[in-house]
Amino acid sequence: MSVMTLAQALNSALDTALDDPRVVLMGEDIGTTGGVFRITDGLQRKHGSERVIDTPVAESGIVGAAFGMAIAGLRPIVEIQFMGFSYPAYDQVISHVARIRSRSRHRFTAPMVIRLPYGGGIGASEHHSESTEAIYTHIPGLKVVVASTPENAKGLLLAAVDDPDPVIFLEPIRAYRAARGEVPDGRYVTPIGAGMLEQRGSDISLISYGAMMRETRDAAHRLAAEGVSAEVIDLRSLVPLDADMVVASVEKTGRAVVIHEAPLTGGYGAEVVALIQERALYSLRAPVRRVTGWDVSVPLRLAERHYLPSTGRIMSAARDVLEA
Amino acid sequence: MSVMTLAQALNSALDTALDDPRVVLMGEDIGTTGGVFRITDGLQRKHGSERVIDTPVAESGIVGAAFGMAIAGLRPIVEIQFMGFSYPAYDQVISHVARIRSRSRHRFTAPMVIRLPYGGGIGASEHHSESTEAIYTHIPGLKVVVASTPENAKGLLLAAVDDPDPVIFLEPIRAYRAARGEVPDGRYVTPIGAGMLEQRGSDISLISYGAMMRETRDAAHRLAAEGVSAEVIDLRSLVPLDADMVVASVEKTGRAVVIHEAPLTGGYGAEVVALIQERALYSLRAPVRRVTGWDVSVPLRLAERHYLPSTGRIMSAARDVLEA
Amino acid sequence: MSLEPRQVLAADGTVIDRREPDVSTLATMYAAMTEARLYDRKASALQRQGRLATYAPYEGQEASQVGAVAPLAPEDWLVASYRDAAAMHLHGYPWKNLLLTRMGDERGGHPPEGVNVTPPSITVGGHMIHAVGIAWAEKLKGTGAVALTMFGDGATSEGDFHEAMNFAGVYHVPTVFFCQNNGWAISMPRSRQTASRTIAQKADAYGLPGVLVDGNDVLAVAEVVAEAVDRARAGEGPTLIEALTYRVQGHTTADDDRRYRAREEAAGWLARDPLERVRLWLERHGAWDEARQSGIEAEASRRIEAAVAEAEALESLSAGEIFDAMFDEPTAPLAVQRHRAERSAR
Amino acid sequence: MSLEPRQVLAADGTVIDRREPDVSTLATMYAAMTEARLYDRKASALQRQGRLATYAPYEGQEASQVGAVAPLAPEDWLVASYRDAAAMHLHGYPWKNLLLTRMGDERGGHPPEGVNVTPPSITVGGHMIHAVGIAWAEKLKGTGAVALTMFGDGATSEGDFHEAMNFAGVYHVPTVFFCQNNGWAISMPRSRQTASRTIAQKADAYGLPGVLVDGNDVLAVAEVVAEAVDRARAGEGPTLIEALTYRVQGHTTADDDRRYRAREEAAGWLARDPLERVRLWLERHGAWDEARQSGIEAEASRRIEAAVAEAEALESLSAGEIFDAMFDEPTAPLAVQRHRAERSAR
Ligand SMILES: Cc1ncc(C[n+]2csc(CCOP(=O)(O)OP(=O)(O)O)c2C)c(N)n1
Ligand SMILES: Cc1ncc(C[n+]2csc(CCOP(=O)(O)OP(=O)(O)O)c2C)c(N)n1
Ligand SMILES: [Mg+2]
Ligand SMILES: [Mg+2]
Repeated sequence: MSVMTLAQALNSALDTALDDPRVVLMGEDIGTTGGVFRITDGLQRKHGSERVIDTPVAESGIVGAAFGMAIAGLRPIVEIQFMGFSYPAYDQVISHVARIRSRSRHRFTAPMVIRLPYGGGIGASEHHSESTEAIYTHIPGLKVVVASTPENAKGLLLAAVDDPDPVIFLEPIRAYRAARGEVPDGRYVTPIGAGMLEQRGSDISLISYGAMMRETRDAAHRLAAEGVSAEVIDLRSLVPLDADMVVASVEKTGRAVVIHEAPLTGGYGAEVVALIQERALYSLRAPVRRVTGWDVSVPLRLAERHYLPSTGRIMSAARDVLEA
Repeated sequence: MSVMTLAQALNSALDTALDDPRVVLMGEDIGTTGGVFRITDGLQRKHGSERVIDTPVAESGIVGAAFGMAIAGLRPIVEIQFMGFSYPAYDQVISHVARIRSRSRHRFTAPMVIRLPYGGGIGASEHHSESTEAIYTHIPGLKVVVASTPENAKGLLLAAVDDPDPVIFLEPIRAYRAARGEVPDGRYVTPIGAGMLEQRGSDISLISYGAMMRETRDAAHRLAAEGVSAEVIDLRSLVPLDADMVVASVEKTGRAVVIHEAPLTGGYGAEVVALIQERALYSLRAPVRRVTGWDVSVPLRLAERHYLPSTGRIMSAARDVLEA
Repeated sequence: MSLEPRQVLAADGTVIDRREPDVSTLATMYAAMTEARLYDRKASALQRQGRLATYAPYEGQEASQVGAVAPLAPEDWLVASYRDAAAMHLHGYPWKNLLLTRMGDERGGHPPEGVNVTPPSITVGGHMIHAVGIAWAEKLKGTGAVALTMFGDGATSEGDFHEAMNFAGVYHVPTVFFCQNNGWAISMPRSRQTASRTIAQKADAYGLPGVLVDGNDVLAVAEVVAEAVDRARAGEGPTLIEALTYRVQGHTTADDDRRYRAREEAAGWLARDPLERVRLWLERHGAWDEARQSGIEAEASRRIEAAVAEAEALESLSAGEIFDAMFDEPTAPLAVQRHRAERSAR
Repeated sequence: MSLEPRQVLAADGTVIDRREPDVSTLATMYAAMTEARLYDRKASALQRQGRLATYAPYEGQEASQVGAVAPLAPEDWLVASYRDAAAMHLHGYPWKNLLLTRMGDERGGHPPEGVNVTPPSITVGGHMIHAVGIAWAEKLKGTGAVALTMFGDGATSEGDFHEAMNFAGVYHVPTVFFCQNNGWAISMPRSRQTASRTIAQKADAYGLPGVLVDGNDVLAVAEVVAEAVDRARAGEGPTLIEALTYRVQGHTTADDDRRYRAREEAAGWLARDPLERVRLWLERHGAWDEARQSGIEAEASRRIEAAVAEAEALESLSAGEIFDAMFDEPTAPLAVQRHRAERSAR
């Protein structure tokens, strides 16, 4: 065990993953400079520039080449500099990466990981604060996971590398250095497909993932001070979703708030709400509320605070749900 | 009024739109050959190859160039040959087309239409049966509409061309020739943002759009024979959604089935269900059911029937909801 | 880069400035091209009978396809497109699989183990970079295997072509880029696809050699590919080859090419038929007569018909089976959906 | 295409093989470059003080930016990137707007009406094709306006560069592609970005002329751009220009370039400073002295400081206002969200 930031935990996971000679890392500026967020710091020096590969500025090329490598037996881990730059590679992901197993009926597979630093809260430039997980969770053939703590960041990343299928791996930029915690040494995995019941409660379920877990935990904490017992779920895995955990929680509490920073319309929260109403409608004592980003382009630094769900917004949604 | 197929109605709409000298058409094979579906048949001969432009095979280039034209005052209408080939242009759409108004605070705008033939049911090759509207409905700054009849195809397309903002225009491939009906001559618009209450009913709301309207109407018809009074809504406009129409219907019927052919997880249906439970939970007498494609790559011709929602599946979901 | 396409065998069946080729090599290539043509006709016929969905004929491109693949070793990779059935077959992808895909059965995409041929790319442009990644992996693994990717003139307009060529150049991977310039991309003539005089010259933008070859001359094609493969295997990096050929039929069986091109154009190319010149040469060298022709055709037809029968004998995927190849193991939500789908199929 | 970059004014301030330039032209360019450098320093300083978010300095690239834009007519378009503040300013985009964007205020993206400059592209590669579309529209409208797009060496690796160049070639639109090859894309040196010797030679892949120019020589840059603009305006099509220059600072104020390059490399380039050679020439022609320098700097600083004050005086967007530029008129769902957002901001 060591205390690490989320960024350090990812670095440790990648270093561990590179023990497997099939693993290669690819991305813009990941080598000499260790990536814009230093997640790959020191790895090129340690594992060589043939396995920790600095690439030209060409996201489709990176993902497409990694896909070819995966077909030929390697286990590439791709870093896209920011989620907002993953779109040029969208065709490669949806038309090829996600589909090769089904189109070849298991003959060819793409065991690869695409790491996407995502989300706002650091006052970044345009396109640098995107949270478009919903355009990936809708693609059949992909798994999509989101780290939220140093511990699960390492465990989920190692699970993703082990997975025989392609995994989209979301890393909350805002938590890279802000989240610190105990991280086991060496290799371990956090299973994909299992949510994390972070806190038991009986009055309301607060369901979120990734960067928004901070505000979610915060809200639960402050609601406790008001005498509200909130159950807190970190989904961690969006595809496949731990539906049973979500349903069991809402069956117990009868009330829920789903939180993410992506825009409201068609965000992943809609799927969670749909699931709850399909399987736990009769337990619901009030409409599930979604606390999300708005249907606008993420504002730049000066107005970003109006966009990102705050602890206050979560609390007031929770109060509305509790009072309904 | 003339009786036309949906394909002919679109051709008529484009011909009418070209009366405006700012309108240009762009796409692969839309000129000499009139497009793979013949939607632009005869338009290059009539309006010239400077305004009905055959392009190289480069979707990002097509959309990006059209975007530049729109900024400079034209009104481009782009045809992407199949929705499954729109992904190479996804970055242009999300990073530029959808965003220019907000990033320039109204100084520059992109009044353009992107036409996407979509959906299965014709036993097409891989990638030719996609229904990924959800990756567009989630992007702030876009409007997304879906034609389902010859009449609304023409009216919505003319509305889209008039719209001062970018519109993603979905055309159900399966209905191109199968759907026939009366179409007004000349110019008229079907307003974007307004759903169509196709059939009043009191027992259950069947909510769908596009190609699936056929099975939806069919199911309503056959349910009527069983004594069930189904209300049928054609959403037509996914963004903005006519939320009031949906909510009013479910408040009345207390039961609903949402139908689309896109995969279940994170499909547009999730948003409709989330909306219903947010605004009409207390009216719900049973969980809303989604009848959708499965979370698999659309199967090829021989197994496609196992994938696409059938009238039977809609009816049995409706019966489940009615009996719940 | 020369603007004159490499030629070995002229349209009249005479060898240009060169040692005469080996009879048995050419006889083998002729047999392969003959089988390819028979398959192409059979597939078109099956489509007309409604037994295939659509089909993309390659008539006129047999020399390009056979010549491109002939120099490959079995462990080398082929990453090709919807129109490359002949090449794929020759590198080990069974006719049966090619037919299955065209019938609309996913199992077509599963060639036997050991056959290093990916399922045909249906999207245009996206697959070339896969050949870069594959070749790169083989280079890292030190196997000596190379990857050859086939694509059309239209495909060179996609951004992914550029990124693939650029990566290949930067990382010096053993990839051979083989462009079949058949003059058309559906209804767009090559001249409207790009303003460069040739496709081959695009190689210079990536620091690679570009080669122009007569794509109807199987010997010339095999020769330039062999050189490129040798270079790649020797660690000397990638090559772009442009094979000049012609799409004699419509784009697919669903396309009516009379809408956009004159019949005469095709007529001109038919005179440069890739099979005929080889037949003439073989005949002149005593290695062709009607009887041998019938023998080759009978052999080929037998294999093709057997493949058709096998493909058609297969029962199509059940409702449950469409869920079975999404992941190594079905996820929990998929298992639920599978169950529902099976129920409603009943 | 020549591999020798075009030069007019050598690093020592002497004119090469040419008529001496016009004093007032060069004095104007010198003033513009001086203002550009002051802005660059000011912006970096503001960032260090936390008054800007991040900033991408262009020190060393002033000649490229000023030279690229000098030949444009007011109605011509400029479609540039995050590092091109100097060029954008010179074509009419106010310093205030550039500062606002860097402060994190969307209103920076709204230059005054009549200024044909799009907001800086933050994504790499995607904007070049916009300049193709814009130029194409102007061509269809018959206005005679051209579009110039600026991008880096790294941007040439994106597929969108390829598609933009190819469209420009096919449709012969009046677009000038201006690549500032500053040697680096964040930490990737030009040599690892592409295996082609030059960026300029990539033009040949699209049937366009490619031109190499000393990007630190404002006269040479202005000359090659003027030629390209003239050709474009005369209907002779697009041109690709590669300006060889150097990114003297880190990629942005958030980047530590000591992680990936040696200080000496920058030192070599500093000796080829784009301002110094002009100053030397002006001095030699009696058009520069310390007093004039102070005058230029005082003028420029006044303008820059005024822009800073104006930008900082603006109140940031309210919760409601972030909804106000998504559509021409807010949709019903957005109006609901706006209301909620305002309520929770209270
Ligand atoms: C990304 C994408 N865009 C468009 C299409 C539709 N399409 C199929 S084949 C084709 C033309 C390709 O021409 P070329 O590359 O020359 O190959 P050929 O058909 O001549 O063999 C087009 C546009 C596609 N399959 N994929
Ligand atoms: C699509 C995309 N990918 C990656 C990035 C991250 N990024 C920003 S600038 C840059 C390097 C660009 O280098 P170059 O084009 O040479 O321009 P320069 O910064 O040198 O001016 C990268 C990779 C981006 N902004 N957009
Ligand atoms: Mg072709
Ligand atoms: Mg650069």
